[in-house]
Amino acid sequence: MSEEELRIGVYVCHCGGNISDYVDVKKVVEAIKGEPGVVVAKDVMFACSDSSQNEIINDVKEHNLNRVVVASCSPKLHELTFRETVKRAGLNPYLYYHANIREHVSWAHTDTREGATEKAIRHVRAAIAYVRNAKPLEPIRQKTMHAVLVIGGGIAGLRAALDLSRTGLNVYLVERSPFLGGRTPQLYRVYPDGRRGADIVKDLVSELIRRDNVAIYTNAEIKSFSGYIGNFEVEVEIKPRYIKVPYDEIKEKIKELPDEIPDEFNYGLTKRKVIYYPYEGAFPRIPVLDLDHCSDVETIKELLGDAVDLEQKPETVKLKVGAVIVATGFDPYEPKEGEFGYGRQGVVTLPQLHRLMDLGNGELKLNGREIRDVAFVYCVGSRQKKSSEEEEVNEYCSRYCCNAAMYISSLLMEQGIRTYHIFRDIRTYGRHERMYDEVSRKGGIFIKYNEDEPPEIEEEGDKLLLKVKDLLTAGEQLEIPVDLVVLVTGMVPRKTPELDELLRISRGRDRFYVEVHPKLRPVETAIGGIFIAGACQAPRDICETLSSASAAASKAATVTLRDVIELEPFKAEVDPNICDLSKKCIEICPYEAIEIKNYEGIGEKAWVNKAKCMGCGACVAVCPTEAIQLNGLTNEQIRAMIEAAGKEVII
Amino acid sequence: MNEGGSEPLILVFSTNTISDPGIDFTGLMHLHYPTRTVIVRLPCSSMVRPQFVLYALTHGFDGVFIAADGPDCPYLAAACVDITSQRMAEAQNLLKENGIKPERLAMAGICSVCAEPFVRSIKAFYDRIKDLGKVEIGEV
Amino acid sequence: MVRVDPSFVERVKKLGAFDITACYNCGNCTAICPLSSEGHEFPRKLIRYSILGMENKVISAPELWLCYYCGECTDTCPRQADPGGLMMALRRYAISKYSVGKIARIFYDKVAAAFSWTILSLIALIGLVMFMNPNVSASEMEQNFPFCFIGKEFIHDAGLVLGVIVVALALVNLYIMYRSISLGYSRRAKGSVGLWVKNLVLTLIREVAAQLKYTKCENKLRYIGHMSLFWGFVGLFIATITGFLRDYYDIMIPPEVSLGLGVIFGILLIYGSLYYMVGRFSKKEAYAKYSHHTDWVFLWLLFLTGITGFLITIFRFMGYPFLTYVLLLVHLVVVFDLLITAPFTKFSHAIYRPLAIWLSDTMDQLAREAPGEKEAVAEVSQ
Amino acid sequence: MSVKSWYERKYYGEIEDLPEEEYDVLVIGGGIAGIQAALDLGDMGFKVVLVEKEPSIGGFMYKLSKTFPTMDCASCIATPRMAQVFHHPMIDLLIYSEVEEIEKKGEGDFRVKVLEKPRFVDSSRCTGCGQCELACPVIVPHEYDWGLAGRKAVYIPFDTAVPRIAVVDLDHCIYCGQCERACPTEPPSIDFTQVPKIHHLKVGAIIIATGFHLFDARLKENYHFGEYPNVIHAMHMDRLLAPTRPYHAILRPSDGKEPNNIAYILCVGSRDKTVNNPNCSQICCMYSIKQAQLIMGALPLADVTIYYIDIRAFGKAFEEFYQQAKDMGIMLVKGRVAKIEQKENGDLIVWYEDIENGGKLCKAEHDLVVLSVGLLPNKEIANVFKGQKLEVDDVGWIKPVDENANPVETSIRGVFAAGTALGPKDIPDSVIEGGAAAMQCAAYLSEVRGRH
Repeated sequence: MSEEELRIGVYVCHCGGNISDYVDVKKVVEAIKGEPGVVVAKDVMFACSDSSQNEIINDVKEHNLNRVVVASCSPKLHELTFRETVKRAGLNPYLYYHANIREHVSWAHTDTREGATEKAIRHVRAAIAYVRNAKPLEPIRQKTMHAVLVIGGGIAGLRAALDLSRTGLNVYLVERSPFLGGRTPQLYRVYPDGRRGADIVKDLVSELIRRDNVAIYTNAEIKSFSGYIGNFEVEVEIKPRYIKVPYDEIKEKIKELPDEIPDEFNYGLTKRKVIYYPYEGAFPRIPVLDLDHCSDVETIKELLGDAVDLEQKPETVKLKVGAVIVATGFDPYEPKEGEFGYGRQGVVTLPQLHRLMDLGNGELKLNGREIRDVAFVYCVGSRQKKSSEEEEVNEYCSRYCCNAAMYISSLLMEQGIRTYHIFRDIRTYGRHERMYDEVSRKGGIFIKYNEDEPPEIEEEGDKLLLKVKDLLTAGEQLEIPVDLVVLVTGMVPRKTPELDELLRISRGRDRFYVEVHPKLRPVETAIGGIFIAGACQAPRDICETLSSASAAASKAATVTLRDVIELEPFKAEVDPNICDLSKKCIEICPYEAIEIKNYEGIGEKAWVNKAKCMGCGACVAVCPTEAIQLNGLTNEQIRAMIEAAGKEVII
Repeated sequence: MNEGGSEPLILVFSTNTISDPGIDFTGLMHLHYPTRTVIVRLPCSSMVRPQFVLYALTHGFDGVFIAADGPDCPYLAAACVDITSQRMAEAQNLLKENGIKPERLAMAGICSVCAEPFVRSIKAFYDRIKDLGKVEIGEV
Repeated sequence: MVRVDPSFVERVKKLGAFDITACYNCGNCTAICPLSSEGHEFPRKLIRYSILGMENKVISAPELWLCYYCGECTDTCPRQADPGGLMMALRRYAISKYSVGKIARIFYDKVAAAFSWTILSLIALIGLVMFMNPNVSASEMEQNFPFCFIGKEFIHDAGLVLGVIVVALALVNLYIMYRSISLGYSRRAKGSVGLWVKNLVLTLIREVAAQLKYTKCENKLRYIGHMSLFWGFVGLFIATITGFLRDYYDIMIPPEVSLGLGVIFGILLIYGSLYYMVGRFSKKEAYAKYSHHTDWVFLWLLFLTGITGFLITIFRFMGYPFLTYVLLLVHLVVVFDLLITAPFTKFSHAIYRPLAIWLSDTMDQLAREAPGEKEAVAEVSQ
Repeated sequence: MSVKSWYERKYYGEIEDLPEEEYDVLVIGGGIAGIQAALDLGDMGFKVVLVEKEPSIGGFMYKLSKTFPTMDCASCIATPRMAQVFHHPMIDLLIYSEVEEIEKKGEGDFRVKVLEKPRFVDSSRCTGCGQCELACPVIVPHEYDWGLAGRKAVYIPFDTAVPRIAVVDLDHCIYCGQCERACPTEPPSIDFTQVPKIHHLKVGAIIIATGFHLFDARLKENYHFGEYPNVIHAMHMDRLLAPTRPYHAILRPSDGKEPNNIAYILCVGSRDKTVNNPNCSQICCMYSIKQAQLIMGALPLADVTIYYIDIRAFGKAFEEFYQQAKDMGIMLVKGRVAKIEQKENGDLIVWYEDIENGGKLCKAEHDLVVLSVGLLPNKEIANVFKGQKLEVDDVGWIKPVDENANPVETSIRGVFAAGTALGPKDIPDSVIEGGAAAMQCAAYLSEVRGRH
């Protein structure tokens, strides 16, 4: 290109007076006519009109132009228009520059024609300087895999996997635990329709397993991860279950085993066997042998015979995917011993209440005793006050808890159980306000406590006595005898340090995954092609989780449904011959786009992964040797523009 | 207007998605500011190489104004402010080393509809540069 | 420490406060209320007392009687929890609480009330029949029209006895109420007799005779209706007394005076009771949306008192002795029912309300003079 | 506006019937949710048509000052998105157009009639220079500023409008022709011969993102909105705080004084059965707290008091934002204001019960009262479906057919909803639902077309 003679066409637009009323367009044209390389310099009434565009195309052909500048309105409006025009004329569209002489010049300086004209000349000169140094660029075309990896088999992961597979994409669903469903199957019934959590999961799973383009890996974890948007390479390790047959075949035999381990599915309310299948309908239907807790392998071998295979080894699967959805979910907040009376007999958390109700088939009993009065204490593990810097507290509101507690208390009240609600603010937002209305209308008693004076829970006979100061009744000290205290616990993000490290996605101050931008890109992470869904991003209820899962699936589909993704060519590029490997660019890059690469004959130097580079240019500013530059806006171009614009203007 | 360059000349670095539209908006509102301001747009204010500032101040410009995105930056979000400020500090040191007053460089966050704030800051900066006079190497 | 008692609100709900637990504590009712004032905030405070089962706080609250059920709280309640309905229900509850031996409870229970009213009416009827003059001749009838049929003396004596009983019961009830309400205040604030008397007179003039608080309600027609009812009743009472005075003590009051008073106040009473009956029937205003049977009984008794009295006069002048006698019988039974139960039914608000206002005004004044004392709310033991 | 009412107004003799066009997806509503849905579908390779009834896309968001809880500027987020959708090769826009009728012929086959209202400006020629606006002698209140400022009868909808071209408001036009003479294009872009056009669309799936409207605060009579000049609603305040604000200052309407004691009344038209809206509007607490923080920045000496029932700071980083507001000195009073009285100088007295401080009956004076009005559904869309019923709830929000399985799917298969058409929600949730609806559309289309 550098050998070629520069032949530049410059078009200065009147914009029907919008520019020419305040800028002497003729003078601008005169002033730049003599600039080196300028072959055509014209003023046009409306550059964006069809006739003017055709005029540009004709000039390119007639005068053999190889660079074009249009000086008119803001590039936001017509830069793309003229790039298209130039392309139609047979030129590379990036050999074009758009000078803004309307919004930046004529309209801003309606008070001084002379000054505006001078400024317009500077802007056009800078544009000419830019194109003089411009090189043809091609958009980066990246082949993408038509496959998506979904990490997490809760409802978010299931929903996302189902949505993607329906469009024909291949989906790999990886779940760390041995069974799909996440936290949802532990829920007794969920608002607003009162469906059982397990049924919601069952519906999604049964649809999903029908599909032949979905692979589900349970008891599996991500072991390695590399690549970039469109092309990720992932290794998944599937841990052995040690059991080979479906649950139904060995159901009776499992029953003979002793209860040994607190059942995490029931939050420790019950015990489970070393071979377990958490709940009816769990997928897959094959139980798991919990070898870590198994003290007597021989008995099991004897009892189950061929159904058990202790020789099973972890398997590793290699996947190639175009996008990744992370949906690792949450854990319920576990109150500290003594926090709101936790640890006392009769004090349970909301998730435990769900399990109690489910185990009792809807009837609420604790240790065989009938429950008449239940107190819900809200904001346990949420909206906590920070007392010192080191302390890890949950300052956030967990969003779903008021609604959830309200719904389950309406179920309790249907059974004639009295409910008390010890709250800080009732946040039944949106239509959930109806549940609050219903519960209070039916006789639920609401008492507001001050965060500094939390309720105290004492024992009184075989009942519990809850003592609280009620802000709604002029600070009256109240005593409430109840059978059960339910701590309405919030959500904390599921801890997955290894995964975070592998994927290099970051967490916010609240320890949930952080999106790039809560409004513009609410399901995207800073790493292109990795998306987040559900409660790993923020506390959410089922409905909102499903929405965010579909939204993340949508983003993953925009990447993977196409054969190639076209990325703007404005990416950083390293000249390995100059690079002194200061690594400053690597440190500053927010997208992890710069790596060290061994160049043949040169050795280890920095290298930009263009699929990851977003083109911000932060690396350009820190490079000590100017080895790294931005395509489409090189340092040379910037200097040329500065020089051209800084030259004195003589009108 | 232009009498042998007694008036200062300012280079404004704007950013494609936020502050350049903000300066567009200033025009849309027909708000006036000094004409001796040339606007060069970049993707992000963090791209301003300290050497560019020095280059501008030795090639006809008397001041450099960075219209940054602030925390609205689509690339770096809140980190943009910190990163750009670091570059600013480096640039100011570089200016000092080269005998140029570091006050000739300024930055402000300009949102995409921040017409008034832009006019306010660019006018203030212009006046400041005017008081400093034309660039002279060795002025510090 | 107060032990929460959710059964209390269940009991109150039965008296008409059906939706009150829907309250979400926005405070709109207290702030919109034209009668709520600093130091006497209601109805939200009473909503809380009711929901938490703080019965002692409820019956010691003079605010119950400072409420005239304008209905603005109910009309603007965002949860449609009907705070005005609660205040009314609490008054019903309080009436049964304040009464001697809690007799009034009988009248607030539908079955017991129906039974009691029937018994009372029968007692009255039997009493009247027993004292009926059996061998009265036609000429006597004409001559001593209408009192030859039932002895004047009997009615007079019975009336006096009735009056003494009713007043005595009322005084006892008022004392119970005084005890209840004063529990909400510091007992040390005794004040001078002069202040108490002055405030009593002021209360009687302002809140009994003129019912100034009622004028703060937006609906002025209801104020007129209430005044008609009140003054109609009082006027008829006076008219009756003038008759007695003339007939028994020969005080020379021209019969035209009694007659004139009777007609004027009779019309007022009938208008007033009809106004409320139509209101309660059409259920347009907040206060009328729900009517407890005691509301209806009270209105019917008032209405019947007025209308029968009126018709007696008409028939008497038109010369229909038989109809007159029958109506007289009815009239006397109704008046008996109305008066004998007055301290236990809705009627009793006529005495409780002034007492509450008098007490609270005076005690507030004393509390203001001795600051900090009102805060020292005495513990209530039941 | 229906075709019939265009006829009735007798401005035009005819309606132009256009030939049928085919698209994969129709998105109704060009707000942030609709834009997000269209962009995602376009990026997936579907051909999308986006219908917007106003003369510019953007919906509600572009009117806002900043957005909670990150305090980023609303325009900075909305305008690039608007430009992106406008330039997207797979997305066509029908602006200033309304859906008249939708008929489902079968799965993946909807026939839609869209009325394109005449702009009386040739959009291919108009450059948005605004000369006509300067020339027009008619001034009417500007909807963009909620009537706080004026516009002309021919006007560019707002400064960052997309497309940034003029539109003639015939209701107020006096046919003086000044705009036509002022127009610099040749021939002038102003074109009074335009007629309404009916677009016949054949689409595979539909996304409804028709948004909400604000509760009419006049219905809460005790607040005297529309009667007392200094009782404004929160969207007025948002305009007064925006960088594009009308007066370049926060002034109260009665006398143009800078307010120094501002009250916010929450739950106006929400959580209120007396106005038939038992729902919570979900965003009012937060936008009020946001505005209060912005006021503290703009008027450092001003006092701001928020009267609330419950503060619903439930979303990501909302609680922290709320605590920050408290630390800034914004007063938060639990107690709903029951009534407002006006003093002679225009100041206002609010009556409330200070519930958390002993339940005292209080009166407070403020020089400006802001009503945080709730959100209500735009109900018209439910009426355009022929032969099938779009389920809505008792307030009028579109009802998902199964919230716990697929929250954006409506009662008509192939019709999805997103954003505030489904109920009140904030911007992040609307954007997420836009994406979710796009995904459901894509999956539905793939299925009915047998691709998978």
